[in-house]
Amino acid sequence: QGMDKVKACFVYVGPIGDGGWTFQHHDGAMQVKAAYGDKVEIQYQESVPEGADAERVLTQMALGGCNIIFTTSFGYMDATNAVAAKFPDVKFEHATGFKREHPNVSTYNARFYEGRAIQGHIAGKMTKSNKIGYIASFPIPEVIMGINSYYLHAKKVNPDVQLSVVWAFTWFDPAKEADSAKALIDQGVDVIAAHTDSTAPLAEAAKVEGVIGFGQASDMAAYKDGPRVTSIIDNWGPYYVKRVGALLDGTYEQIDAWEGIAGGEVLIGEITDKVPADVKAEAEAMRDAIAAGTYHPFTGPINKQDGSPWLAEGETASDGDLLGMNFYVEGIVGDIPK
Amino acid sequence: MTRPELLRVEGITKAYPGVVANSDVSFSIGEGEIHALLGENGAGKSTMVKMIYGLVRPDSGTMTLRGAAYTPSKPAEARRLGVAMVFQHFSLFEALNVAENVALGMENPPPMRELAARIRAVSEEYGLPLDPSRMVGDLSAGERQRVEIIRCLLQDPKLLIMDEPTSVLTPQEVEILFRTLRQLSSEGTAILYISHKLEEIRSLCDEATILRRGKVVATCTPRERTAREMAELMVGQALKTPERRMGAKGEVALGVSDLSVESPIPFGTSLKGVSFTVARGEVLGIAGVAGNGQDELLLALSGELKAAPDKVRVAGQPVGDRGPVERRKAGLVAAPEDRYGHAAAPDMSLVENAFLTAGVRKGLTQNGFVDWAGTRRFAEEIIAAYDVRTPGPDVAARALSGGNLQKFLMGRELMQGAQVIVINQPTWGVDAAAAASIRQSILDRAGEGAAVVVISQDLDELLEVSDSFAVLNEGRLTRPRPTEGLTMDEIGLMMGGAHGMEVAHHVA
Amino acid sequence: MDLGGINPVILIATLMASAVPILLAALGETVVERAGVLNLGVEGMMIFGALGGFIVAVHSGSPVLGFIGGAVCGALLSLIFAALTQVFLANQVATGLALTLFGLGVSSLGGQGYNGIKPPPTGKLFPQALTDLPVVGPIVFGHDWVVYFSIAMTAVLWWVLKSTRVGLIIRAVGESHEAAHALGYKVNRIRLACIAFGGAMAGMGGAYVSLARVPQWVDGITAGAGWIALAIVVFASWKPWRVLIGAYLFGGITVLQLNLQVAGSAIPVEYLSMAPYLITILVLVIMSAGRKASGAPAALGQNFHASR
Amino acid sequence: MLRLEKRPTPSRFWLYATPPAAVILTMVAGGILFAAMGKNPFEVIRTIFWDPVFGEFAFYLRGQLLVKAGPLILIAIGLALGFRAGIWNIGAEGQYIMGAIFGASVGLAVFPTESRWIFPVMVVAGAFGGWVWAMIPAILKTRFNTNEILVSLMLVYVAQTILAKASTGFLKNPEGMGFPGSRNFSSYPAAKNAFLYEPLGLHWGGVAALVTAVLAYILLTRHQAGFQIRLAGQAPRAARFHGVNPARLVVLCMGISGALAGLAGLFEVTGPAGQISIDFNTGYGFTAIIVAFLGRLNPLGIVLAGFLMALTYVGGEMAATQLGLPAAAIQVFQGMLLFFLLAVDVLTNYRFRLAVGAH
Ligand SMILES: Nc1ncnc2c1ncn2[C@@H]1O[C@H](COP(=O)(O)OP(=O)(O)OP(=O)(O)O)[C@@H](O)[C@H]1O
Ligand SMILES: Nc1ncnc2c1ncn2[C@@H]1O[C@H](COP(=O)(O)OP(=O)(O)OP(=O)(O)O)[C@@H](O)[C@H]1O
Ligand SMILES: [Mg+2]
Ligand SMILES: [Mg+2]
Repeated sequence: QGMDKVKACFVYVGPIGDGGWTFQHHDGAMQVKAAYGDKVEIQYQESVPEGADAERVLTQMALGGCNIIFTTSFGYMDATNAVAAKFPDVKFEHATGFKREHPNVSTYNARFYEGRAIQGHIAGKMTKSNKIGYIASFPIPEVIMGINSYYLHAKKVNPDVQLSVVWAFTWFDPAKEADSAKALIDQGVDVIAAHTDSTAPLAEAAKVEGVIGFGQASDMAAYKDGPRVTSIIDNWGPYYVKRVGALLDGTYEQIDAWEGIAGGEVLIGEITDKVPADVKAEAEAMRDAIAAGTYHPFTGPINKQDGSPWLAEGETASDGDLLGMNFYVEGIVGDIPK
Repeated sequence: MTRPELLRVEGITKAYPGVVANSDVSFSIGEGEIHALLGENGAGKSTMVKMIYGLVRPDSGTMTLRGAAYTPSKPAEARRLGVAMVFQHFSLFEALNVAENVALGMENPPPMRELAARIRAVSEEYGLPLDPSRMVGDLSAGERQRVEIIRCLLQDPKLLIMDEPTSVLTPQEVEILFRTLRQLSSEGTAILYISHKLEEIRSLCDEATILRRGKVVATCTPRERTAREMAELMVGQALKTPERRMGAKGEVALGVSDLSVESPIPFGTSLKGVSFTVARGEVLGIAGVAGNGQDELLLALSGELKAAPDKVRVAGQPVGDRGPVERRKAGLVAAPEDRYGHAAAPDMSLVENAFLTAGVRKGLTQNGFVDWAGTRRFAEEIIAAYDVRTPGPDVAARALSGGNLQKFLMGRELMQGAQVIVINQPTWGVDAAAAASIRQSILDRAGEGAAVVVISQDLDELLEVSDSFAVLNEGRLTRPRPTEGLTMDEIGLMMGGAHGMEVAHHVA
Repeated sequence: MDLGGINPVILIATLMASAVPILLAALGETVVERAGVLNLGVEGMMIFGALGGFIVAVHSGSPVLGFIGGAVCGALLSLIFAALTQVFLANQVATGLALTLFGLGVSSLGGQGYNGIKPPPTGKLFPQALTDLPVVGPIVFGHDWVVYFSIAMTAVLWWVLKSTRVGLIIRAVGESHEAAHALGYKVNRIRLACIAFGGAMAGMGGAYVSLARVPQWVDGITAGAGWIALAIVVFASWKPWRVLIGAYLFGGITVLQLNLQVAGSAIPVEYLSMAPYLITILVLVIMSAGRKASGAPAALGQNFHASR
Repeated sequence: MLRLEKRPTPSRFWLYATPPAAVILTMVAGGILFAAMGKNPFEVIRTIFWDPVFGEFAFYLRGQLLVKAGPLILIAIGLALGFRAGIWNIGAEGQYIMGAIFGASVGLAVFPTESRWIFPVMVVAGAFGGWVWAMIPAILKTRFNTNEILVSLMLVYVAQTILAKASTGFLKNPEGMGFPGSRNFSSYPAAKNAFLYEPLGLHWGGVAALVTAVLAYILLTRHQAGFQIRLAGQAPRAARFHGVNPARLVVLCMGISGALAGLAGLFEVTGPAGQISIDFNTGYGFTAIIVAFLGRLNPLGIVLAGFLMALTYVGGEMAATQLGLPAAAIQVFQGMLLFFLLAVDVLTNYRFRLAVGAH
């Protein structure tokens, strides 16, 4: 049965002020508040380190009467499951993980690679030097998926395109991200995508005429009149509203959610006028096709980097393959750090 | 001869927590007068002159300079009014060069190049040769003092304060210094002179004010008194001269042969082929100007510096490659010159400082655990036997006056029953009474059959205690000679003249 | 000229800019340490300056005012350190670490509401025509004024420390506070001034991160640059020109490793990203091997209390 | 005017009175800060200092204090030994990481073997990992006279890169669907650092911390090696005169602090943290430096300081979740606590005097 009032709690891995990942989760929490008003109470904690501290914070929250707890970083996976075992009446929602060891644990993620496909398309069309870049954080499936999707779609519209990947080994280090962007630009790259959280790469791109980039995690609208031509926005609000709502009306069930553009979890930020109208139209068409479910960014034929076949003609990648992705597709140079 | 009065000090009192350093002190100095300030350790001499120099403020009392009220609130003010000071512990910066050191002591120094020229000029005028571009850390003690003096002279002082300037100088250097001071005096500069060396006072000073426990107990004209009389005025009781119990010389206890070691001290002097032997019952005195390898010799003997095994032998046993602990085990104890930080840890208690060297020979450890109760008993024994004035064995070493700490440290080494004892500067900065008692205990230990090496810059002291005598010069040791019959001139020759005389020739 | 796909001219031009925050902070700390004070709070002062500079620049619209604001903020924060160590004689290592903790916290608190704002741009000093010249263009003319300022500061501090009375007094105080005191110098006041100067330089270095380098405000924006600055001071044996060399070396390797990645170097990425630290250690080992003294000011880290 | 005057001997009274005085001052200053942020200062202070120990959830949080304090104490004691000897190991964070990696590698290499020897061997490997990492600055210092502060600090960054490599590469959980991070030790009994007594939060790491504190105290006060450590820090030349070999002391102190930091890392990764992941290290190695000084470099003081620090963390988290206090406010609060402690500490060795003088 439903509940009269829900206490929804959020655990953040960074400060709300990071302007990226945590900022967007907090934005989602605020959407819940806006949707249900007095029927929800929101509690959150910033900058919770993964590991032992997370377990304590989760326990404190559960003890403190939270009905549903969203743990918003991959590293909270084991802590979430461990605490969930002790509090069967509390619902746990773990972002980007795959472990649901108890009936009260659900997982959710977003198909960011769908957004990367659109970015790749724009990149392939817009690059003049035929050199595009990608600032990567850590070599994990999530990131590799994004790189592959970006490259495939750039390559599709521009067979000469070359991709340079810089591994920054950080999620968030503005100075290093800026340096990485600078290194890419210095080597002639004129389209930069980033899978790190700050706006530093865009700010760096803004310094050089003719270089474009994308907003990551949040819209980064401040750079709209500069290098930012579109963005991938993590929009957790709809999911959070849905889940808390399910708890309120009694329809809550354990799920493994992996929504993308279709579910509104991945938003494509406004494509600016820097992008020629035809390219913009193509990009928007691709976005709509993905939303409608008529196009999957990983549709064969696709070979792995070593030339071995991965997806046959017309075949689409399974979620399992994607979630464990640890290889580059054919055409990308360089190795994934092992 | 009456001189116009330069400085008058009246009823000055200064208290530190727990001690009254100066109590109602009055005296006056005339222009061109060389005035001695005498007293035991801790009598308040340095405190008095620091007040004149504006470094310390008196609690009460007045000073007048040339008839005008004189209340310097900082040294710069004192310097502006013509008061300059050479400190007991040099106020020099080792990593800076001579010119920079001089500049730091001046109000408005000229540009470096000009200053260097003036330093050269003044140093030649007063016969104190000095190269302005040399690093002070590389200078000998005597040269360092010249830096201090020249720093003062460049400001044409009316009153020059010198706090124990000669404790680090050779006789020849002392002579040069005195010539300079007399020249200054004749030019009308007054000098306030502090020293424990009473013979020097007699030859140099016109008047003396004697302090005891912060109070003026007497004034006198040094030339008209014997050193002994003045010492007794300082101490307030009769003095004993050390007596020597002649024991027969025994077999060789310490043998050093062709010992050469690199100095580990920045700006230090390396030892070059040092050889000597000391027999049981013998005291070997090693003279030399500070900075000629004394510290290195002590380090090489104590085991802090290592060499080939047979370079150092204790009772025939080669220990050259052994550290301090093994050398103590073998029967050699050593007492370095620097009390604060080398011979003792200033912030540790006397008990802990007793353990510092006595742990081995006194058996104060068991399986590596320290027998603190036993150590405390030993510390108490030292305190009793050496008349160390301290509230108890638990006070920090730095809380003791220099003389008292020195007595404690001498006691610590001498009471370990070692057969070889090496001491650097046994009575440095220690007053006459305490110095006499320390020398006495050194002689007593020799009388009991220990071989003793005393390194000192105080020739009178060496002549008093040693049986044989050698000189360290630039890291080389002369062949030891029997002390008896040595004259001051011979010693001077052994010391190779005043340090820097050659330099003087080059410059001139 | 191309070396394995990397253009050395651009590399040099880039490292000159990327080294500015460490360079400024390390120059400031050099003066502080020359005066005998070890302030480990550089990171805290940098980030506080980054925030302060950002806020001032955003509200005033002037990046120059921003840099001044950053310097003032860094200096203000350093006064806490100065008060604790010079008045209350607190342990310098512990106080410096506490200052970093405090600075990170305060700027995170104070920076709420400044995320996502773009500061006014700090433009290049010279006209495009000069910047476009081959080789010298990017290296000599291609920077904003702070880059030139940081080099000028290196020269000024070198000159001040080596040839002026102020520098002489600072060195004297760091060499032996006892002797300096005996000569009548106010040791603690001189140190206080040096600490404030160091704070101002660190604050300015921080402001460069938030105003020019990144440029935006985000929590934790300095990301450890203060620690590197501290390391560079030791690396440079407390000499300004070597600080510049050290900062450029570190910045250069950091930039180079990213460029090597972009150029598709065969060296595994992990080794590249360790390289700046490992090479710094290596150079330090080569430099310090066989030297007796490290060149550290003799009184470094010791507090002074004039007993009167 | 007030003037500072050195006490002849340190004041016993203030030695014990400064920490409470500092805590009270911090509460006042922190209270003002919290009030300025629109929070009820009394509620915040109560939540931080009282609730974790006596509040509603104290039954759980009390145990968490030791969980949090344990690694801090363990690392801080090792650091304190070095600091006392004048050896500045600032890189405990790196040694902590390497200890965890070494220990975990041993455990994961034999997965899923069950034997009661596995955990002890992992403990040894953890200590060894930290030790090895600390030996680098130690040997560079004794051999090449390289500054250990700089080297140990730089090695933290290197260790972090190795950690990233471990969690995305050689220690990655083969069943982790390609996600970074090793297997979780909570599901590997032989290698797991389980709670020995959960209500107190006692696991082997806590035991090690408390035992180490006692041993270190005995070492420093009763043993010759402790005497030598103190001596070397206070008077290096006197230490050489006593017979201390400085190089050996550097190796000893760096080794001990490295091994203890490695141990802390191992206990943490096999217990509370559960697995090697890209940033499982949470700055214990740096916080421990502060704890060491808070505890006046005295092992027993460090135990108290460790718990005080843990209290501000655990209580601070409570204040954050329940009262919506930003995490940064807690950091500021901790900074203030340190400042006050350091400031008030002056009274142990000095006293304030009204200046009376001729001027
Ligand atoms: N800064 C100080 N603080 C506390 N006590 C002091 C201080 N300076 C000197 N004293 C004490 O004042 C007394 C006089 O010291 P002062 O240095 O003037 O003696 P002195 O006559 O110069 O002795 P010495 O011959 O050993 O140089 C001593 O008891 C000393 O311990
Ligand atoms: N004006 C300058 N321009 C470029 N490089 C310089 C300049 N002055 C010095 N250098 C170089 O920078 C390095 C460090 O010089 P710095 O001035 O810091 O040392 P220094 O104070 O002169 O010390 P030292 O007395 O040991 O030479 C040296 O390699 C020096 O040759
Ligand atoms: Mg004196
Ligand atoms: Mg030079």
